[in-house]
Amino acid sequence: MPWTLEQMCRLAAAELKDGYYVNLGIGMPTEVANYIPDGVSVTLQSENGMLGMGPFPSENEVDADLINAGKQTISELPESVYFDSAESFAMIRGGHIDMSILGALQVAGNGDLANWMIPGKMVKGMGGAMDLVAGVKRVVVLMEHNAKDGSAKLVKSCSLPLTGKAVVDLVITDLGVFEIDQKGMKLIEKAPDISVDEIKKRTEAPFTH
Amino acid sequence: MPWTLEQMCRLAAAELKDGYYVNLGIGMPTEVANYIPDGVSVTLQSENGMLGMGPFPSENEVDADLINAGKQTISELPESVYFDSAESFAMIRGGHIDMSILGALQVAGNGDLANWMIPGKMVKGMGGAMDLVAGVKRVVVLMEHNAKDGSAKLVKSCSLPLTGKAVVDLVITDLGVFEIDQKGMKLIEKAPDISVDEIKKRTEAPFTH
Amino acid sequence: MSKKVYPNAKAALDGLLSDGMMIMAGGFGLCAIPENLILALRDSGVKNLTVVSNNCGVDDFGLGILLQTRQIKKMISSYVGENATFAKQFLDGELELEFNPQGTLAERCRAGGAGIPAFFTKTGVGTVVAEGKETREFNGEAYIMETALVAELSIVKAWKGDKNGNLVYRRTARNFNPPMATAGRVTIAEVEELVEVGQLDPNHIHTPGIYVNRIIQGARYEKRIERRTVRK
Amino acid sequence: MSKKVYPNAKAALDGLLSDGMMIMAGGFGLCAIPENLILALRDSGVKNLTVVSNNCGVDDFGLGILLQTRQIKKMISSYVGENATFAKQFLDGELELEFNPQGTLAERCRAGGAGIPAFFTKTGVGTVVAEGKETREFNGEAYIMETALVAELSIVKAWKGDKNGNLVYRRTARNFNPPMATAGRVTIAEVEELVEVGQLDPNHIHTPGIYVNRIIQGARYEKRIERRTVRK
Repeated sequence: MPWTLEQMCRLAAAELKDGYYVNLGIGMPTEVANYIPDGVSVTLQSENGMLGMGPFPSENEVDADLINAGKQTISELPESVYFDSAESFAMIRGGHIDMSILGALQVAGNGDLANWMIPGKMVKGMGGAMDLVAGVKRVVVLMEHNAKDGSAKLVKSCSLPLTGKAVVDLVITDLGVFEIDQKGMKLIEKAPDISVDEIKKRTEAPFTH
Repeated sequence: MPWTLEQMCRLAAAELKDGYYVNLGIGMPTEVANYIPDGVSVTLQSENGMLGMGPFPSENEVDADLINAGKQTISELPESVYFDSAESFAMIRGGHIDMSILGALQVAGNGDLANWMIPGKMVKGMGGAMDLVAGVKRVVVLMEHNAKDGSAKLVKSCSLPLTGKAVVDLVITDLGVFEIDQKGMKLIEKAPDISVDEIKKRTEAPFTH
Repeated sequence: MSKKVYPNAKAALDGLLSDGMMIMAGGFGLCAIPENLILALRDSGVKNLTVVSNNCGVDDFGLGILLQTRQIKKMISSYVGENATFAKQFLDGELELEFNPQGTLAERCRAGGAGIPAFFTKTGVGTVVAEGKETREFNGEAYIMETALVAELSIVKAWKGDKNGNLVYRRTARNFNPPMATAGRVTIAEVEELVEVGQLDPNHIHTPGIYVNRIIQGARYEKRIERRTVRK
Repeated sequence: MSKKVYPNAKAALDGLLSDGMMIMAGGFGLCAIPENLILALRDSGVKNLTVVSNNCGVDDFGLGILLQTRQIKKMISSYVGENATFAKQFLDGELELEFNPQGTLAERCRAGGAGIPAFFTKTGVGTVVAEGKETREFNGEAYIMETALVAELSIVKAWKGDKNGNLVYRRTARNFNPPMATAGRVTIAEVEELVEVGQLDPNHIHTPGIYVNRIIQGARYEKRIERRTVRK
């Protein structure tokens, strides 16, 4: 049985260690914040210039001057700190963020990541994604194992434009958890009652297990 | 009659325009602040991290956290602003300081400046001098026309290690004021009763007048 | 020094505009954009602008206003996904576009203000961003060279400012405004509250006034929220 | 997160020291130097240090203390004119010295913290500083390439800090501390006053705690003044 979104988020949350500074991508990765284990305290970075990002605000806390990188209104915490975009990306590029959890369109067996552009569709831009994958110490991808049309997202080589080369350290899908290092991709955990064969069938990239 | 130190300072002060941001070197250049003409308001930068540097403090204002680039205690003004060393030199290197007034050991006819080191004597270091002459919009040198042993300080080519190449825009000595541009050095004002011939005798660099 | 204070956005732009110029505009999404100066740019009729800004507003607010009037020729941005007018003009070939990774864009502005013509970064190595750029190894890792951005005019928005041009920002409304304030040959700041010199804490000025040539108190701030999200 | 707080300078250095390591030390002259951590470095007996610091203290205070004990092998500085011990050891060939222009030194630290391995600057073109460095033209002007500095350990001094390592500096006591705080693989901050998280204004933190691994409230601050000058 494939993992549910909640189970995937819990697996991602289990990667977080106490004291980590973490950047969560827009969409499913943002949900991971709701599953951080007890006793683990992490500080969320928002690349538009904030450490210690709080949850969505109550109605009367809404402030046009307080948004996250997805342009959503958020709230302040006692530990919040603000800074400008140059400082924010100095922090990211300089390797001071411990982990980033991001979505993906494709991940290759060597850790190449494509998550910013589908040729032929309107280009929106890479925002901070290329900086994050280049600079953050550990990059975790959280995504469905296959695209909506059933095609593999764990591929031999990305056909979509890259966000970064050999940047992904871990991939969590609804079928399994894959570690990527210089030797390649390795399945380290699989969803209950899912066989390695089934995963192989639905994966283009070679992997060990 | 050669100009007095005060007269030299007044000539240098006359170069300051209203609204200028100015960095004054240690020693005689610091004195220029005392001769800024009425109606001209300038902001002094101290490269250790301050704009709007005030005069020496009164006894009860002395503060170990408030010093200038010469490590002297100074005072705060209503318009003072503090920042760190990286920001301070971003400001200097980025061309945001309008004028720097500095002392010199030698200035060459093409604007080369030597003012940080005498080989054989103990090396103290260039401090911020190389950054200032490279980055500041207009560099004015204030110095005695000749060294204590009578040798020329306005030379054909600096024999001492350079602080910067072709960086000096104006030289004010006790004998004259010299403008330097791509065509070379030009005497534009001379001290009363000093002949061009006398200046030539005491100057190694060629100059027009 | 209070010669920096101008009565309004139109006056502050006086004498600085020419068709085809490059302008940097602070803000992230619609947060802390120079609303009043953008409206005055529209009214000025200046054309063929190259605009450096992280985003391009929405259809009817922020820089989107200058798209509607077709005053923008080229955008240098990191993300422009919120703007249908943008999509249309780009697909019609009316608009040029240069995407920069967000951190590279911020650093290019910072470098422009800091007298650093080029720097190396890991961001974008092996991607389309690296095309045509020098790649070099440092300590066994590949980096690409990025160059500085300097604009003929920078327009920024701050929370408070004093008459010397010193600026203070509030919360995440700081974003691109400080690096862009340093990178304009001329920089105009608009603020919600203009105060006397000496009223801001000298230890806590975000943008020293040396970077700001002209300053206005904005006539009116809509401060529109792009995605209002609240806790249930 | 209050795991960052250590009881004293000796405890804060525990497990981080090894002979021959590179240490960055904040401060300008004797202003805002990490007094307590320097004393603890002396007591640790660590040897053959390469120290990156704008200056090297005076004979009996600041980094001068580590010269007296001969714990420093090499200094990377911009100005060391205040120190007779320094002069003697250098002339005796006991001490290596690398001079950097002050702004280049600050920017090399900032670059080290910001993931920028190298950058170009006009500073030092045509001087001894340019020797052995790549020179390149941008827009018709010559620049030299300077590389980033990253230290195994950075020690900095702030006015106030909270238990997450957020730091605030006072007046010109900021100087090299913020860029150096970003450029240590491990950074220890010492502060005059350690406060609870939430007590510092989040809009006005100079060094975000992400850069600070360990923090102590200094036992005692002499804050010696190098050149006491007063108005007559």
